[in-house]
Amino acid sequence: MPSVTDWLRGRKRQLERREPGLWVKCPECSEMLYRKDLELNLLVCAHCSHHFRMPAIDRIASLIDGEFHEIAADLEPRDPLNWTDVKTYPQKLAADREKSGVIEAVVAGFGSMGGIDVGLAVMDFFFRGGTMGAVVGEKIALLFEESARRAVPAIVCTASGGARMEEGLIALLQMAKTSAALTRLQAARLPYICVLTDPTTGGVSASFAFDADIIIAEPKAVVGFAGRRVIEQTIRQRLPDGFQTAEFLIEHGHADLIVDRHQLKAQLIQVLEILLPGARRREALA
Amino acid sequence: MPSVTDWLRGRKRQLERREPGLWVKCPECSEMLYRKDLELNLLVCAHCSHHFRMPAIDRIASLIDGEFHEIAADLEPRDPLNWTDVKTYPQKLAADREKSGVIEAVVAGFGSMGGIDVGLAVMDFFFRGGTMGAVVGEKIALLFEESARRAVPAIVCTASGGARMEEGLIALLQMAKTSAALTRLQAARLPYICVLTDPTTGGVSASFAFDADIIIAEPKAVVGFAGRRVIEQTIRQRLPDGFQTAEFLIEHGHADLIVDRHQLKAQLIQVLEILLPGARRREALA
Amino acid sequence: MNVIVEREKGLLELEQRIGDLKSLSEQHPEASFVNEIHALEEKYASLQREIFGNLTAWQKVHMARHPMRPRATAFIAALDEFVELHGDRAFRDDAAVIGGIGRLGGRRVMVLAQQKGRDTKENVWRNFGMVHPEGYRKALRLMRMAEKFALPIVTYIDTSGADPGIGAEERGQSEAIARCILQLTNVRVPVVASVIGEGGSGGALAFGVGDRIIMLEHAIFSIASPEGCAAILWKDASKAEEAAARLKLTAGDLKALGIIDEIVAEPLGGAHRDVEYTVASLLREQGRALDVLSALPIERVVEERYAKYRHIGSWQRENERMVRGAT
Amino acid sequence: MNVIVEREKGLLELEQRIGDLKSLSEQHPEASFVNEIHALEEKYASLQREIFGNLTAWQKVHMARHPMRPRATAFIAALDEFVELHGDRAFRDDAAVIGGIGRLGGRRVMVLAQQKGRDTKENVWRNFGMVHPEGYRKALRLMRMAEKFALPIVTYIDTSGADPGIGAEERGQSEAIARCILQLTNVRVPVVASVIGEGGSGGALAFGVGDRIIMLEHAIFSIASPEGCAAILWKDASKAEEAAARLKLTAGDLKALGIIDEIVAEPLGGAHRDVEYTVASLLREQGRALDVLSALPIERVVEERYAKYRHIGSWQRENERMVRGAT
Ligand SMILES: [Zn+2]
Ligand SMILES: [Zn+2]
Repeated sequence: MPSVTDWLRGRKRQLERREPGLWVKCPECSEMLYRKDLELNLLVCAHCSHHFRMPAIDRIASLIDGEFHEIAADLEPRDPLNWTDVKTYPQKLAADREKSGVIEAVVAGFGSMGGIDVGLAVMDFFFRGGTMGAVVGEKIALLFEESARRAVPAIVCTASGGARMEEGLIALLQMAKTSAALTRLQAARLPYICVLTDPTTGGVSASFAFDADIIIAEPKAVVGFAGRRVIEQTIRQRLPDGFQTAEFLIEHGHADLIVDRHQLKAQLIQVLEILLPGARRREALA
Repeated sequence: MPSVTDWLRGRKRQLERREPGLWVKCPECSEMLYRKDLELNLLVCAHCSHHFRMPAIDRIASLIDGEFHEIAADLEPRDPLNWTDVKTYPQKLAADREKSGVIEAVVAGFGSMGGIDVGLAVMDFFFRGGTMGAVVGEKIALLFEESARRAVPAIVCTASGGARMEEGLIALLQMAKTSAALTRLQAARLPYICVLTDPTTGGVSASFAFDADIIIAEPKAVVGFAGRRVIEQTIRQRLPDGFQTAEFLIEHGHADLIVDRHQLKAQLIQVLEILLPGARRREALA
Repeated sequence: MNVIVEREKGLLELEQRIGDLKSLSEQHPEASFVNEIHALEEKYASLQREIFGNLTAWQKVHMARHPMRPRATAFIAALDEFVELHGDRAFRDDAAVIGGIGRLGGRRVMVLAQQKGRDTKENVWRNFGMVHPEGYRKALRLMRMAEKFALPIVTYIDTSGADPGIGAEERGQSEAIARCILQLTNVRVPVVASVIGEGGSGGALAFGVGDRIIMLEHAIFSIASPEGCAAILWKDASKAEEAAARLKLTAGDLKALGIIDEIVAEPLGGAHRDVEYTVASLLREQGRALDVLSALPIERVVEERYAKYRHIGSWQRENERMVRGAT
Repeated sequence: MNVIVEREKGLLELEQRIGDLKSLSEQHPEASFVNEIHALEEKYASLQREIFGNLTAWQKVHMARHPMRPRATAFIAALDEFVELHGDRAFRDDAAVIGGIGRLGGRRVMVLAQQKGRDTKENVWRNFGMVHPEGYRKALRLMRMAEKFALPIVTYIDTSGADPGIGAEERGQSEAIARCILQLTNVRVPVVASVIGEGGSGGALAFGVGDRIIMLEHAIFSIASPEGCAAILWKDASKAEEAAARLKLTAGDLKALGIIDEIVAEPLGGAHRDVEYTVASLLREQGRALDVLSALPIERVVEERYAKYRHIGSWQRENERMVRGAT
């Protein structure tokens, strides 16, 4: 695996506390997997190729050549609605910071990929189910604006349950904020690639995710607007297997290609090299 | 009915020879209609509202306020493939000139409509089934280019069996020629309205007809790419009633609105007045 | 059951009695019912103030969903002119969306509206105002047409949200909504969006991005339905009333949060009690907004729209939290 | 029955006999079959010249439809790089169209190809190369992407025409074809179109508008299938052979008419007799065309494309006909 910055290493150490078990059971094939092996295999089951959900930090490490310069790293949500349900919103945020090792549901920044400078944002489903509030919206918007300013392509790996309930309409409006910022990147004719990972639904899927020039999905990732349970309750019938999976997206024309996690970095580099007239490459560090 | 230019009157006299019968049977309701009444009623059956196919000259008279300045009036096809089937191509053309009173399957020109200057082209199904060869392509292309030059909207009333077989690939390529010319009108942000009349199929439907900003269809007009018989032979079953009609187009999202022939002029004027920021109107003559 | 319809029952009874008494007094001019009528009318007015004077969020949710609430068609019918334009040019004409060109108080406009039905038959046809992908795509086509012909866009929002069905997912409602939002964020004509009933989730936002966001007094605009929100957060849909209060989905709450620009007052008892008044009020407000926006260069309008959306939502720095000791 | 496949039978028999004789002579080096082999080879060569030396239009129609003819995939496989991009983003991914980005001899390109199947199963999947509306819409999406990223467009045409089915009409194939043609007429990147097999009707033209039109020697490009044309004009499909001759659908005819730019020679016997050679020849020609076009400012390329299509088809004035006395 490529080297990561000190910052990432620090975060990674934090993460190592999160699940102490040595063995993990594959939910797809029920094989018992040794955690260290699983992580070395990019969280893909060696037996059945099941793609486990990947923390943002691991994803970044798997894609970026070397250093990753995070932007807006210290942004945290306020509590605009003074939200309480079973817990207060700040309590929930604190718990998720502890659990996930990240301080919000997206990590954004700049680095190089096969020597090509890129902007990269990775959502983290382990923080509030990857939901989008003002901070996620801000970081995604900054990524687009700053990528346009630097004249580099942007890549976003999504994983999200949608807009974050605890921030109400403000969260919903992040769909408009991120879209607005995306128009800056589009005006500069810079590529924007979205990598849909499991799961991507609601307000994230219905905004910047599906506005990408090229849409890549991870195998079997569930992607859609309405959640499976909501649909089943509404239509009062069980949905067919494979509904809203990456393969379903391809069949119905909504994604460009499905890429195995092991090929993802190489595939992104290949696409960028073709799309960028004279790919601004630095000396490859990978 | 509004007055027409001398040119149109002359052509109209020619036309009066074409079907000498005083009475016409409505193909929809079988009512016997007095020809003069039918023509005064814009070739719409007074009993069942069936819209008879309308010669280009009658259509122009029904839409244009007063004078109509025809362009490229004297263009006639050559015979690029030296075509012969049961007759030679020039023989067929001569017969159709005699029968229809027009010298090609489209009449194009400029005039005003409720005081708004417009470019107008009307196809005539009675000339070679409204098929498009080099001359039809040329006139439509000229209409778009000249409308752009004069900064006026363009309206085309289609009626066509498609590209004209006797001119081979040259006829097919008129789809590209007319489309190319249309881009001039689009670049000038001038409205282009297409009125689909019965029947509009093949190369005309698959080029400038469906590229319009606003698509109006006459009631029950048959519009599609493949002909009904061809589809039935291929799929070996009878097509449902109403297939490829104007109402089918609306249901499936392909047309903006269905307008009765009696309302067509008023509807076109209303749409143009809204679309054009300060509709360039002359003193209304209608 | 709609809680507003429930509460209206007493009022409607009183109305009936007043009406009966009035016709009785006309038939029998010798007998005087003036006092009785007056007393009933006072009772009616006070009951009305009691019921509607200070609606809770939950009550407003039900007002927004009231079966008699004016639909988009009521507002469209009040335009000077309107030509409906159909179809997405690809798959189907979605009756949950009404789009077309027209004039609002003389001003050329492109109208995009979400339309619920009035009865079961119309609701089936209109899919209860839940827009299908082809409805968003029709809207997108018309947004582009509006830009081409410099027609300001006026939207009417009234939907419980996107369609939770198989076909809508198969045909990509995520993409369809995303494209509408993207287009509205930088379409080069003024956009005035109005929430007239329910403004639910991404389905509403697809028509709800603009230079001025206007809400009718009892309309709601929400990230999710209170029922859906309660089911997710409390795993208990019966907490919907609490969710409604917490979600800050009323026009007043959203104006206070700086998210919407104007509130148009409804008659006491709700828009359906005086449709003509409500329609005229909203159209007047839309016209005012259009006049202000049309007086500005379009570059400035689009820039200000960018700035507005770019700054929605605030945050703190990690160390601020640390210092304050909040967790 | 394919008339080329029929005529090939004698050749394939001879090939077999030569092969048998050669292996026999390897097994029995003592016996000399040199003369026999030589005679058979001479016979083979002369038969081949006889059969393929001067194909009629009708024979070329069948060559273009030959079941072993290389498909678009054969050419795509010879690119340096290719990343297939799927879907129209609205309804379905159409397997009759293969689109994607890649490199042709080092040059960045957007590839749009019509793909027939090789066997029944693939043909069902590919709909025999008949593109559905969503296939054209996928192509349209990729044309726009090509423009955005300044990728020259390379197309491969191989279709009997648009799909004559219910779904294709329901989903608006007229509109879908029209949009592709419109886009290609003014897309701001070079477009090099190649007819590799059947170029049938509007379905072919949707991929067939460009700065350079190249045809393989035995490909056809026609307003309609000869069978369809005969059915329409003679009311007799058996006149297809005559129609084929009259329609001027061969590469040679179309070059003479000034409608296409280049003809790429096929091996004697047709492209399928030496796929590698055919593929290399076409790719070389495409590369040459791309180099010429890429050296020009794009404004000039688009202007020249406009001028070219604007001037296709000639006419006479009414009085010219009168003077000549033609009727
Ligand atoms: Zn497994
Ligand atoms: Zn009748």
